Order: sequence, then C-alpha cells, then structure tokens
Amino acid sequence: MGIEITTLKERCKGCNICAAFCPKKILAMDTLGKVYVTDEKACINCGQCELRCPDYAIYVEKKVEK
Amino acid sequence: MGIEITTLKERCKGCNICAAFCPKKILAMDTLGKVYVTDEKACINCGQCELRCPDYAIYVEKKVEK
Amino acid sequence: MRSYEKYFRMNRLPHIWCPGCGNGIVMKSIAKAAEQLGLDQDNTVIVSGIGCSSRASGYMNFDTLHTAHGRAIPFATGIKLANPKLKVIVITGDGDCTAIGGNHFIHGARRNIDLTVILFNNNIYGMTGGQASPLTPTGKKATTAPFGSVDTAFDPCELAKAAGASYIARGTAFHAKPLVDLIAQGISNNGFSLVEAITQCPISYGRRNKMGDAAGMLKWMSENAVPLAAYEKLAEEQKGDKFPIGVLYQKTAPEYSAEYAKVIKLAQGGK
Amino acid sequence: MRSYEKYFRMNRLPHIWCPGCGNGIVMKSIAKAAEQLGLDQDNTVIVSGIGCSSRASGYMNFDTLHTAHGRAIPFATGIKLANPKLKVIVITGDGDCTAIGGNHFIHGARRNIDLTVILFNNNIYGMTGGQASPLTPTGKKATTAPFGSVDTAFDPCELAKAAGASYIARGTAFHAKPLVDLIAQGISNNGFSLVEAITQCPISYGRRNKMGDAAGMLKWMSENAVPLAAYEKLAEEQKGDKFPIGVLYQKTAPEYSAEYAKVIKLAQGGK
Amino acid sequence: MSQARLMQGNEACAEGAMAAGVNFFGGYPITPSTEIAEIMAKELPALGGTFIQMEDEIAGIAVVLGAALAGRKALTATSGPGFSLKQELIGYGCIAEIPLVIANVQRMGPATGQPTSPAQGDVMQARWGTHGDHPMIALSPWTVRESFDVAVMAVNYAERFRTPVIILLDEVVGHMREKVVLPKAEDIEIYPRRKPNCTREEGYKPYTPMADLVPNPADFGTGHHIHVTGLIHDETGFPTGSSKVTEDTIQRLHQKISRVQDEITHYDEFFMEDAEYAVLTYGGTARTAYAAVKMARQQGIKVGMVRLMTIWPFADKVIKKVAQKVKKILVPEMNYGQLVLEVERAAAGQAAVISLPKYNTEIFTPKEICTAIEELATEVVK
Amino acid sequence: MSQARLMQGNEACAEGAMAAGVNFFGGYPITPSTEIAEIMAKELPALGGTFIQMEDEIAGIAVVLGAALAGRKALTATSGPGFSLKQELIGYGCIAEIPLVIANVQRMGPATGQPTSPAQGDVMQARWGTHGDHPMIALSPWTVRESFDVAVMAVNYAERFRTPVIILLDEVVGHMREKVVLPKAEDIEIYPRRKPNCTREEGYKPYTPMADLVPNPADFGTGHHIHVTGLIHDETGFPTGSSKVTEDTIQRLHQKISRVQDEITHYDEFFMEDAEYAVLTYGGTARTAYAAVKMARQQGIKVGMVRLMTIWPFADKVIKKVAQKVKKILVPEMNYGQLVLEVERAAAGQAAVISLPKYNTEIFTPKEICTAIEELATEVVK
Amino acid sequence: MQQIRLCGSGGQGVITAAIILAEAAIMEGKESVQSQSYGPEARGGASKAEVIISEEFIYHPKVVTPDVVLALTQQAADKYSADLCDNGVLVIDEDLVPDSPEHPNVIKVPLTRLAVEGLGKDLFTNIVSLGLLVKVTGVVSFETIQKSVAKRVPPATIEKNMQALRIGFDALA
Amino acid sequence: MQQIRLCGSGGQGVITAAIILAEAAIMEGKESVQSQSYGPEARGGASKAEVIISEEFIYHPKVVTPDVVLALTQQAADKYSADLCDNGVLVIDEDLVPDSPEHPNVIKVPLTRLAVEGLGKDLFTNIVSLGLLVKVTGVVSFETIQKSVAKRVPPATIEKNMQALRIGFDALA
Ligand SMILES: Cc1ncc(C[n+]2csc(CCOP(=O)(O)OP(=O)(O)O)c2C)c(N)n1
Ligand SMILES: Cc1ncc(C[n+]2csc(CCOP(=O)(O)OP(=O)(O)O)c2C)c(N)n1
Ligand code: SF4
Ligand code: SF4
Ligand code: SF4
Ligand code: SF4
Ligand code: SF4
Ligand code: SF4
Ligand SMILES: [Mg+2]
Ligand SMILES: [Mg+2]
Repeated sequence: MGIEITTLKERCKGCNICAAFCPKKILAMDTLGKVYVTDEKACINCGQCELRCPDYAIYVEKKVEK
Repeated sequence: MGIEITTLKERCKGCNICAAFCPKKILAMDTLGKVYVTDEKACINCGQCELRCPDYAIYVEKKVEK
Repeated sequence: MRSYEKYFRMNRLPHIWCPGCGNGIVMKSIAKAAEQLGLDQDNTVIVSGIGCSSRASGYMNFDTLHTAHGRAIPFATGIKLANPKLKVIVITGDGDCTAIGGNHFIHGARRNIDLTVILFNNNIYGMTGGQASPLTPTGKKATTAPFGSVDTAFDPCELAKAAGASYIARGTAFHAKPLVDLIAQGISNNGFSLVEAITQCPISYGRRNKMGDAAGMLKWMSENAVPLAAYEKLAEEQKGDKFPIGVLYQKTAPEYSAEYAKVIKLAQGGK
Repeated sequence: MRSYEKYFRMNRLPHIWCPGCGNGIVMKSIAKAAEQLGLDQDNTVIVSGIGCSSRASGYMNFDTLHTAHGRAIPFATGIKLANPKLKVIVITGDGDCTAIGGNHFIHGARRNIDLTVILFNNNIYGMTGGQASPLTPTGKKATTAPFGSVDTAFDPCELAKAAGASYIARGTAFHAKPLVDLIAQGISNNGFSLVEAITQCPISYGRRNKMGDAAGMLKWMSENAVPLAAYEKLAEEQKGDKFPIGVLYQKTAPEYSAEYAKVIKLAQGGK
Repeated sequence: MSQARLMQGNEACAEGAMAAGVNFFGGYPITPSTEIAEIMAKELPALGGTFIQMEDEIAGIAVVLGAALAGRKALTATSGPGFSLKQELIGYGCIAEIPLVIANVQRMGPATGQPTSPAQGDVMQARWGTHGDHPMIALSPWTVRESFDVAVMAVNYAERFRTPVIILLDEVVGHMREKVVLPKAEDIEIYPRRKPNCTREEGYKPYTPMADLVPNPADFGTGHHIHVTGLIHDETGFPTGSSKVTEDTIQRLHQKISRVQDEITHYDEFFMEDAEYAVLTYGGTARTAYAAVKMARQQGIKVGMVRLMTIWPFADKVIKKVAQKVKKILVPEMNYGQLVLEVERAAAGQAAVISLPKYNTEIFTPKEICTAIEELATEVVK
Repeated sequence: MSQARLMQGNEACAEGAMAAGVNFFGGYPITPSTEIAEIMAKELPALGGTFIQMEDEIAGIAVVLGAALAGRKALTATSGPGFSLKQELIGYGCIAEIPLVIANVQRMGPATGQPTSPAQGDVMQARWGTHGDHPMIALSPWTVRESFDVAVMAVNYAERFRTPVIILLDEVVGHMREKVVLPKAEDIEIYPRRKPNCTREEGYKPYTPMADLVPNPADFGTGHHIHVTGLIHDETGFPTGSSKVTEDTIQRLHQKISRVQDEITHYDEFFMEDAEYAVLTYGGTARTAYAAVKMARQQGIKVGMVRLMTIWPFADKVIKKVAQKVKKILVPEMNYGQLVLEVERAAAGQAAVISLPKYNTEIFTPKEICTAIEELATEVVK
Repeated sequence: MQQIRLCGSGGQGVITAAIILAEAAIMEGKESVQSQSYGPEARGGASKAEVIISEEFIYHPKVVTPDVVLALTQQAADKYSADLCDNGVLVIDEDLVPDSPEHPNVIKVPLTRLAVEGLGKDLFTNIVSLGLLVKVTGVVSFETIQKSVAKRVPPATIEKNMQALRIGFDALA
Repeated sequence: MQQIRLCGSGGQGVITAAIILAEAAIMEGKESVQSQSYGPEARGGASKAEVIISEEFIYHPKVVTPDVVLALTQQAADKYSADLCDNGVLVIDEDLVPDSPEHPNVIKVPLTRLAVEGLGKDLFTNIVSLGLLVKVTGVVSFETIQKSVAKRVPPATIEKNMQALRIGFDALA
C-alpha cells in the first residue's frame, strides 16, 4: 500500500512552503515555479505539505489498491 | 464677621440644586424662577451652593469688615 | 469673581445649558484644574466635538476648537503633532466619544498621544433630545429606546485601558472637588489620559427615566460612586448600580509625539 | 477532492493571493470548521470587508458579501437582525477590522451580537502594498513607516474583551488544525466571537522586515505562539515576541438579536 | 387610517415608509431628521420589525444595506453631516444594486452650519455626493401628505430599480404639521421584492438584467449562494476586469432608470396655460412660491409655476418645454443657487433663468418671491 | 532640483506640496494615491515635518485640519472611497476657513469599483460632495510637471483664500512617469500663512474679513485665544443665529473666490485661432485629446482644443467665448459625462455640446477622439 | 385665515399647545398648519410655535402677520412680537413678562401663576394659555378645544387639564 | 517614437526595468513616458509596463502600437502581445512562455534561466531583459543603460547588475 501525492499545477504558485516543511525533502520547484515530487516512494504521508499548502495544490493519500 | 451671598440673577436658571443642597435651607426660587436668599444670616458658609451651582450664579464669601 | 474664572470667557456666560445640567459643574472643574496647574492660556488648546457638553470649548479662555461630531480627537492629534509644546485638552460627550467617535478614541489611546480627554458622561445624547448612547445603561429609556435599551453599555475606562491609554480616572459632578484633582493629574500625565466625568442631564435623561431633578441625580451619584479601593472590596451582590471613582489605571508608556520626534531626529541624521 | 471543499466555490479557484500567502491556510480552516459543525450552506452568510483577506468571501460557497473597507460588521449586523436564523461569519483583515473598521468592531462586541469575526492578522495592509496597520508591531517597517513604526499596536483580543465580546480566541496559520477548532467554537458561541488568526504576508510585510519567506514566517509562528496556559507561566523577560494562543476569553452574556426579539414580543403584547 | 388628522412631515415620511413595507430601520440621530428614527423605534417592534441605532451614520447605512440583502425593506434617515458620511455607501448601494431608501431632512450647512435652520442645500449633493458614475433618484415633497406618498414611492422605486432612492425633505416640510388624510392601506400599491427567476441548478445568475434592465438578486438565506460586491462584477456577481462588462454595467445602471425617466418625473404645473413667466420650485419653498404666484396673478402678471417632486433624474424635458413657452424662469431656492444650474442647462438659452437664492436661516416670504416675479415682468431681458 | 529627471505624477504632486511649504501629512492609504503618502512618510521627517497615518480617511482629514490650525501647511491624499468619507470635513474646512489641500487621485467607481482603472468620475463630487452651500477650488493637471505646479498652486490658494483646495489627479497622470525639469526652489512663489492684523488687546477678531474678503485667523498657540467652530459664526468666531450674519458669511465664502475667478481660471488653448470645432478637455484625457486634435488637423478639420486646469470654479466665461466662436464642442471624459453638463450650461445653446464619455477601465485612444471629431465635422447640427 | 403664535422658553409646552390648537381646528373641519422654531442654541433660549387656521389649503406655512401672539417669557415677548401689527393682539404672562413690549392691544394675565394657584403646578401653564387663546380668538369653540386637549394628554390628567382650560378661558371676563 | 512594452507577473520587476529604460532615454536628452497597469486583481495576475521614447513631448501616454513586447510569462504574453503589428518584435522568455503567440518576429531567450545561471538569482531577470531590449531596439546606447541601472540599484549590487545587463545584451548575437 503506497502513498499517492497529487499536485494541481494550475493552482500551485511555487511558494515552497510544502518543500520547506516536508520532513523527507522530496518536494521541489520546477522551472515554471511549480511543485513536483522528487521521490514519491519516500513519502511518509505525514500530511505536512497538504496541511500547509495555501493554494490547495497538493494532496496526499494512501493508495488503495484495487 | 458675617457671610455675604452673591447671586447673579442673569445667570441663575432656577435649577434648585443650591436650594436642595443648602443645609440651612435658606435658598429658594422667586416667581421668575431665580434664586434668592431667605435668611442670609443663617448661612454657615459651607460652600455647597457655590460648589454645586452649574451656572456660576451664586457665591458665598466671608464679609470682610472694612 | 473667582481666580479660576480667568479661564472662562466671562463675556460668553451664561452658558446655554439647561437648568440643572451638570456640564457647568464639570466645566468649572476643568477651569479649577487649569488654575491648580497654572496652565499657560497661550499654550493650551481645548478641542471639543459636537453635543451639549462640547459647547464647553466656547466658554473656555484658551485657543478653542469646536470640531465635528465625533472628531475632536483626530483634530486634537493634529494640533498636538503640529506643535508638541501645546497642552491639548479634549472635551467630549458620551455619544461624541464612544459612538461616532469610538474609533478615534481607541486610536488616540493606542498611540498614547499626549491628550487629556474629559468625557462628559450623561448617559444620553443630550443635544438631540435624548437618544440612547453607547453609555446608556441597559433597560433605561431613551427616545430611540422607548422599550428600554437592549444594548449593553461600554465601560469607557476599560476600553481606553485595553486600547493603550496611560492614565484613566473617573469622577462625578457630585464629587466636584476630587474631580479637579483627577483632571489635573490627567493633564499632567504625558500620554493619553481619560477622565470620565459622570454628569447629570435632567432634561433628556433624568426626566424620562424618573430619576428626579438635577439635585436628585447628584444625590444618586453621591450614593453610588465609590472610591476604587472601596469598590474593589464590595461583594458582587453589593455592587448593584455602584461604580468606582478615582484614578482607575496608570502606566508609563512611550508618548506618540515624543516618539515621532525621534524619527525626525533620526531622519535628520541625528541618533 | 476533500469533503470540506464543498464549502469552496471550486470554480473560483485558484485564488488571487500571492505565493506563500497565509490567507489560503486560514480560509481552509474556516471551511473545515464549517464541515466540523455541518453548517447549512443555505443559512450561513459570509461577510467581508476590503483587503486581500477579505477576498476570501468570493471563494466560499455560501451567500457571500464583499462590502466596503472596514464596514463588514455593520453589514453583517443588518443581515443577522433581518434574519436571526442565519449564521453570520465575518472575514476581515487587521486594517479592515482595527483601523477603519475599529468602531464597528467594538460596537459589534458591545452588542454581543451573534457574529463570528475571523480576523486575518498579517500585521500589515497587504492589498495596498504594505502600509502599517494598527497591528503592525512597533519598530517594524512599512511603506508608510520607513523608519519603523512608532505606533503601539493594539491587542485586538484585549480590545474585544473590554468592548464586550463573549468569545475570544487566537490561532495561527502554522497551527492550522487547532485553528479549525477555535473557529468552530467561535461559530458555536451565541454572541460576538473574535478569532484572531495570525497569518503571513510574505510579500508586503515579511520581505520588508527580513522575516524570511513564507515558510520562515510560519516557523516564526511555531516558535512564538504559546498556548495560553503556558504563556501565563512565562516570566516577563521570557515573553519577548511570544504571544498566547487558544481560547483567551469566554463568558455568557445576553445576545443582541435575542434581546431585540424580546422587545418585539413585548411590543406585540406578549410578555 | 383615512381620517383627517394633524401630522408632521417626518412622521408622514415614517408612516409612508412603513405603509410601503419598510420593517427595518437603522440610523444615527441628527436634527431635524430624528423624529423619523424615534417613530420607527416606537412603532416597528409592534409590527415585528426591527429598529437599531448604530454607532454612526456609516454604520447606519451599512446595517440597512445588510438588512436589505437579507430580505427586509429598509430605511435610514439623516441630515446634512450624516448625509455626507453616508456617501461612500450610497455608491455601494448603486453598484451592488441594493434597494435602499435614505431620507435626508435638509438643514443649513456646510458642516454643523445652522443646525435648526431650514435649507435646500443638499440638492446637488444628492446627485453627486458619492464618487464615480452612478444614477440617482431623489424625490422632494412639498406637503405632509406628499411626504407620505413620496416615502411609499421611494420604497417602491428602490425595490423596482434596486437602487438607492433619496427622500429630500427639508426642515420646513419635515417639521411642520398639517391636516392630512392618508390613503387607505388597501389603496397603497406596493412593489414587491424582486425574486430570482430560476434556481441555482438552472443556472441562476443574480445580476442578469431582466427586460427592464434590472437584475433579480436573491435575498440571502434563500439557498442561492450569491456573491455581492462593490467591485464591478459580471452577471454572476463576481468581480471582473473586463472592459466590456464594465462599460455595459455602468451603462445599464444609468439606463435602467433613464429608460423610464418620463414615468418617474413627477411634477405639477399651476397657471401655466397662458404664462409668460414661470417659477420653478420644489420642496417647502414651493408652498411659498405658490402663495407668491397667486399674489402676482392678482396683479395681472402672467406667471405660472412648475413644481418638481422628482429632483433627480432632472426633468430636462419639462424644463425645455417650459423654456420654449415662457420668457423667464425664476428659481427660488433655500440655498446659494443649486438646482437653478440644472434649469439653466436644460433651458439652453431658450429662456432667461433667474436665480433667487436664500440662505439666511429663514424661509422665503410670499412677498419676497412676489417681488422677484414683479421684477421679472418689468425688467427687459438682457 | 532643476535637472531633467523621470518622475511620477503622484511624486511630483508630493514634491510640489513640499516645495510650497507643506510639512504635515495625515491620511489613510488607498490606491492609486498611496505613493503620495509614502513619499511624505519618507521625506517629511528629514525636513522636520510630520507624517501620520490615521485610522481612517475621516481622521486623515481631521488631523490635517488640526495641524493647519496649529500653523502647519498640511496635505491629505486619497482616492474615490476615501474622498467620499472626507466630505463632511471638507465642508468643515470651508466654513471654518482652514487652509487644506486634498489630493484625490481618481479611480473608477462607484464604491470599490475598478480599483486600478483610470477615471475622471469624481469631478462633480469635487464640487458638490459635501452638504450645504460652499465654494470649491479644484485643479486638474495634465502632465507630471504640472502636477508639481498644481500642488504648489493648491497650497498657495489654500493659504490665500483659507479654504480647502482639491487636486484632482487621475490615475493616468498620477501613475505615469515622464521627463520633468522642476523649477528652482527660489523660483517658486510661496503664499505665506496669513497673520492676525492686530492683537487681542487691540480688539482682534479672527474672522473679520480683510479687503480680499478673507479673514486672518491666528494660528493656535500664538496667544490670541480664538474660537473655531463649524457652526455659522460671526467675526469673533463664535456661533450666532443671526440671519444677517449667516447670509453675509455664506455670501462672503463664495465671493472671496468668485471675485478673483478670472485670475484663478487656468486653461490652455490650442489651435483655436481658426477653429470651427473645439475639444474641451482636462486631466489625463487632455493628452490624448491633443494627439487626436493634431490627427484631425492633419485631415484638414478646423478643430481646436481648450484644456482646463481649473475645474472649479467652472470656467463659464471661457466656455461662453468658445461657444460663441465654434459650432460644436466635444467633451471627452473618462466618466459617464460629468463636466459636459457644465459645458452645456455655460454654452447656453450657443454651440452644440457633444459628450464623449468613456467608462470602461481604459483610457481613450487618439483614434477614438479623432473619430468623434470627424463626426463633428460631418454631421449637421440638429 | 387666523395666524397665531405662541412663544416662551424650552420647557413651557408652547409647541404642545400649538399642536392641540391645530388639532382642534381640524376637528372643526378646517385646514391647519402648525410649525415651530428654536433658537440656534438648542438648549435654553426662546422657542416659538405657530398655528395657521383657514378654510382653505394653507400654502405658505409660517405666520406672516400674526393675529395673536401669546408670550410666556420676556425674552420670547421681545423676540417674537415685533411683527404684530396694530390690530393684532399681544397676550403676555404678566409675571414673567414684566416689561411688556409697546402695543395697542396687550392682554396681561398671570398665566403661570393661575396654573400654579389653580392646579398646583406650572406644568399646566400651556393649557391655561390655550383656554385664554380660545377665548381671545374664538378660532375654535371651547368644546372643541376640550376634546382636542383630552385626546392629547395622558388620560389620568384629563380632568386637571379641563380645569386648566377653564381657568384660562375664564381669566378674561 | 519608440513604443516598448514589458510584461510579466507581479514580482518580476518589469516596472523597475521600464523605469530604468525611461531614465536612460532621458539621460540621452530624449523625452520619455513610462506607465504601467496591473490586472484588476491586485495580487498575482499579469502586470505590464510601458515606455515611450521620443524626440518630442509625448502627449498620449500609453503605447498604441508597440514596437517591441517583451514577455516573461505565458499569461502576460497571451494578454499583452495581441496588438503587436507584423513589423514589431516579440521577445519572450523561452522557458516561461512555452507556448509562444503567433508572430513573424519572435525572439526567444531563456531570460530567467540566464539570470539564475549567470548570477545565481532570478532577481536579475529584469536587468538581463533590459540588456537584451537595448540590443534589440538600440533605443539607447549600452553605456547609457549601464549608467541608468547604476543609478537605480543599491550600490552593493551594481556589479552584479552590470553583469546581468551584459548577459542580456550578449544573449543575442
Ligand atoms: C455627523 C453628525 N451626526 C449627528 C449629529 C447630531 N448630533 C449632535 S450632538 C449628538 C449627540 C450628542 O450626545 P453626546 O455626545 O453624548 O453629548 P451631549 O449632548 O449628551 O453632551 C448628535 C447625535 C451631528 N451633529 N453630526
Ligand atoms: C474607504 C477605503 N479606504 C481605503 C481603501 C484602500 N484599501 C483597500 S484594502 C486596504 C487595507 C487592507 O489591509 P488589511 O485590512 O489588513 O487586509 P490585507 O490586505 O492585509 O488582508 C486599504 C487601505 C479602500 N478600499 N477603501
Ligand atoms: S505549498 Fe502549495 S502552492 Fe506552495 S509550492 Fe507547495 S504545492 Fe505549490
Ligand atoms: S506527506 Fe509529508 S513526507 Fe509526504 S510529501 Fe507531504 S510533507 Fe513530504
Ligand atoms: S444652583 Fe445656581 S442656577 Fe441653580 S438655582 Fe441655584 S443659583 Fe440658580
Ligand atoms: S454656603 Fe451653605 S449654608 Fe450658606 S447658602 Fe450656601 S449652601 Fe446654604
Ligand atoms: S439636554 Fe441635558 S446635557 Fe444638554 S444642556 Fe440640557 S440638561 Fe444638559
Ligand atoms: S500582499 Fe500579502 S496578504 Fe496580500 S495576497 Fe500577497 S501575501 Fe497575501
Ligand atoms: Mg451625552
Ligand atoms: Mg492585513
């Protein structure tokens, strides 16, 4: 059962809050200044990124295997 | 050495405050609604009337014999 | 006739207030406080708003300013900042100060600018004939509260304190002598001072609320005003209509015009 | 995507706030509080003033009203009194609420009318590009305080208390989860509730005051916000920049629209 | 209700408003308008209505705007200084299209001025007091009975056009008492609150104009989840920077009223059939003007009188017609000469327009106006 | 100071005010006027002056009125919504005769409107925004350099006439930057604060009008013990109910300005010698109008342009002269048509007056105005 | 047309008296306009109330030439009786207006004293004055003014007010 | 007359760049007008700055037909390049404007990337852009723009800014 991180690029403003608070340091900004995940597998689903994103641009969820 | 009570009729509005607070009950209102002194000799110079008059219409003073 | 009367414009008397109105008593206390402090008439400005009480400025022998309803404090702020050596005293009513002028009141207090605000609190809009003010006690009648006021009243002293004032006192028209000292101390305080003076409006308030005539209203004050120390010792159930008088609060805090003077110094290259 | 998002107008997102602005975090807390309480969207109205924060009303899926600068509380008062069954939430900024809106703020509190005021406190006028607000701490820079603010800031919670509010709480954008509860409790309180939400404006405040980026400002909150009980135990010299969070004050007091309903009953011959 | 009784202008205004459905009053006391508030405070609760005294005039109009949005018909009342303070939010009412009635019982300004003296000094302010482009409806009664009627009309226009409407009383009419017979309640026509024409699910947009160019925003609390703002907004109610929408909106705000301008231009003509001169008048002054015109007629001067009840939008057409007919138009006003400027503009040189200003705390006497009429008739047009 | 440099209109306004002696600023931020406050906050302390940000616009004007009474030359700046809030106290400045300069950098209204869009929508409000009868001086610059000059002039007029003076900037001129060469400090004429003409002992009355109808009230703190009020007052400064004094006062307030109206009516004429049509314009729009008139001239259309810097008191005489000369007057404005009403009035039917309103967030293009000029020249007057 | 002016100081109830008179006129089917003015000083000062009664609609709402002026204070008498012409009547409270303005027809009655003596309170002075005014002017019948007073005053005080009216009416033989 | 438009998003410094360019023109004795506009949304959104440079006084203050548009974001490019006519030039940041508007003369330069790579900070993007603009338009000399930049920026940053200018100027061979 892995973790799925959803980012909504059209909402992300590249503020870096999620990256700064991510304990695993697996979030970063691309050239257009949007968030991307460097290593989804390392995610521990702590929810910090989602909790702190002011733009509702990142969501973390346990992947439910179907 | 007596007491002199000065009343300024043009200022007095007949509010009755002085009369109400005079411990000797020697102040009263005339037909035109102005203060007058009924018995100046009874005055004990307590100063209540002057202190409480909202219209600066009554003054009490020790008469200085000249 | 009395030495403090030099602080009145004698040629403007008699004043316009109704028979028995307490404003005259409070105004005399201001004149006496001025005398006690030996205030320089050339360097003192009296600023008032609009209301019965605010007409007091016209009777006081200083530079005087009768502003617009509610706006005395910001006008006074401009005067003080323009010429910080002036002593500036604000005369205001309960409506003027805490209804339409409420924002300026709390902001004056916040800045702790050196103004002394004398709030003539008669619990009513006197001038306009008896509408409820923010200081009309709950249940009292007013022309705009024919069923009794449903509003809760401010405690303007608490409000001033929370906002940042550095001297806060309350007196009454009955306690005319101590009121002089409370005002004098307020003027001496280098910062925002509030002196709430409870006063009677027999015409627009007392009459409608069956509080007796002017003398009766003064007696009510004598019975219900309690020096702070004594008031604090009262049990809750003893309090009833009673209220504390005296200096209610005092602190030392930076004064606005002095702080701004530092900015000027800094900008001019001083330190 | 999340259940509380039904309280957003999803088609209006993304919102207009700058990268890193804390307003989005606080707004989410409101939505979550609404969800927690199961607020009826048809019977809840959000009213805001003018400012960055006040744009929040446009993103919330209720009847919403974006008023004029400073005037949200009296508009909200009209809505509540016109239809007392409505829940009315006010979103306001520090300038909107305590500068131009200061009078309405204290009078809303005085009446203890059932409104919940969420004060987005970013210590600055964000919308107009960084002028000092009454909540800008002394010494901080702003475009209108280039030498550092000489003003003393209000404590809006103290002010609300002195004015008569019946529920007062403070939270921060960092403490996003507890903020939800503080807001929910405020909405539940039948009376005037203030929730001060400390939030970051990296663009117009943080940058000018070298407070780091948005994340840095959030970290500052995490370091300086202290739960009330712990805060009260701090020695004066330990306090520094620290400030208390949590429910700061609560009381039971008559609520205005309920009191007025009694007047109606009385006038209609009821008792 | 239909018996003769003595009534004050302010009282009639308050009664008229209630008769038209006003059940919410918010305001701040100021002479000479205070009676309106006081009557409301006393009478509204019994009707299940709400009176609230606010902390200042700004809050006084804000609370009323809020109440109107939540479904109430609402009134505020004030006088000069308070009217000035309300200006910002009058503009809010215009752009957000909120039905709102403001009674301004004029007193002499500027500033605190001469508080108990009559004046008509806020006539131009009623049109132009708030910033930005906006239309305005202002009605000025000349009798106590008409104060009632104008109040009914103001409430109805506010609802019909969803816009602020100003009742321009003056101290003369506001404070005088005279005999009136009020209409029966069932004879009073009431314009009902406009209702959404469809549901949220059907794509309801609160600011879509109807055929009469007026939108139907839903009352708060009726499940429509609308957004109301003082920013320029599109049909959805949300702000937009579109220059097209901006232009259309400002235009529509004006046109929703101008398209029916003739219908809402209320005025009377007296002795105009054979008139060579006209007195153009309104409000309390019109009463005196009427007396003066009669005096002048007795002297054989062919003078008529046009009395405007609708001050704004200005009765351009009426004036143009009069200017074509008469040689001179006399405009007595209790101010330094305000509406006369509009008369001059509308007359466009077709008739001489003569200002008869009065600004000395007193009202005109019939003699004063009559003398001015006599001068009209003797002096040659320059 | 006399070197060419790039400068913003708002900046020039602030600099001009300071050059004319302003050393006090009080106000409340609002786009697009905020730069004026910000510059003052930065520069005044070094000059020993005072900047204060107040709690709202009302306090912003009150503090400045207080400072002016205590001897400072003082400025406040705002935009639409704030200008509306200041109206009550503008009237106070009129009646209490306090020198006061208000910069209103117009933005598009009403209400919050279109906050960053240019407009000239407060032109009528500048004249009529406050209650009661009062005169008004309002100046509107069209270049950055003139923003400086107008600020100097406004401060001087405020002192000379002891009255509020409004600088009617618009967002176009306020926010644009252009090359300016400012005058040398020594070339700037400054009207000094009026001083009492005698002492208290000699019977000084602060409101006795001098030969120019303007009184010399003493600054507070100079030992004259004067009384200042917003009530109608007599020469002593104390309130009076006298109808004679009231009439005289209101009249004098107007006449102190109207008597020198020609002198303070500033305007430019371009290409008017042989003009058959005229464009009447002001503020930022005048820049575009100039470009348009040149385009039209290139097509051989005999069109000229009159550019008003003095908006109030209105240039009746100028317009009358123009109306006699040309067939048609085009009035382009960034509003729904405001000053055009005054033009119409003054033209009194002598020339056709055509409104060219624009209220869509954008400024005119030269082409638009030029097209309207072309139409003037082709259409027949109805 | 009858033009009647009542004047006095703030608390003397002249406005109420004027209203009652105007209402009486209406009861008799006449037209009536009532107005008042205070001095510029809201408090204290002289106050004036006017009533015009006519068979026809009354346009100009203020008294131009009063038929009767009734003055309860010296200040009011001085201020508000100047425009009284010779065939008008000036009625004054003889105690409170010691110094009567010059006029051919002055009626002096101790109105306040009559109220105090007859009813124990100067509160009724205005109603006493009304009684007198009705007698002097005959503008409405005594019955109508009784009805009109009864309608306005608190029920508990009706009787005293009727006495007051009568005292005023009978004060002039 | 040259009409130049710079556009991007709030924080990118296009207004500062426009001001510096206008000041440079003035240094060369020319007339210059600079203006800007923000979207209706104060925060975020596209922002635009314009400079007009001419030998004569400039009346109409806004660009009517731009000679050059420089766009630093996609949104700005889409919004503000529409009125560019065919003989004008469109300059875009090739990374941030992935989807270039159709135009015959498009110059694509990775302006932001150049700033980051060359100077470590995207803060210098606007000055890099200025360098490029001067190269493209020749409206002022490179020396003048250097002087103009030096006058505006904090003294400590002059050197870096000179580098930035140069990078931009050299970006186009
Ligand atoms: C802007 C404005 N609003 C209202 C008024 C009317 N007004 C004059 S004084 C007053 C209230 C006075 O009450 P307060 O301040 O308590 O003074 P008091 O007369 O009781 O001494 C009011 C509402 C006004 N003059 N200006
Ligand atoms: C009457 C009025 N004055 C001033 C403004 C300009 N203005 C808009 S928002 C604002 C301040 C915003 O500060 P705050 O309330 O703290 O909200 P923030 O933007 O920081 O969230 C100001 C001064 C206005 N719109 N209306
Ligand atoms: S916190 Fe949100 S907006 Fe900020 S960078 Fe991360 S995803 Fe983007
Ligand atoms: S859930 Fe935690 S670990 Fe995973 S990306 Fe977000 S912050 Fe990083
Ligand atoms: S207290 Fe003063 S005003 Fe009142 S009755 Fe006595 S003397 Fe007269
Ligand atoms: S001094 Fe005392 S005793 Fe004498 S009159 Fe006054 S109150 Fe009475
Ligand atoms: S109304 Fe009240 S406050 Fe005003 S003067 Fe009369 S008694 Fe005093
Ligand atoms: S200016 Fe500040 S408060 Fe406003 S949106 Fe940007 S970061 Fe947020
Ligand atoms: Mg009071
Ligand atoms: Mg803020």
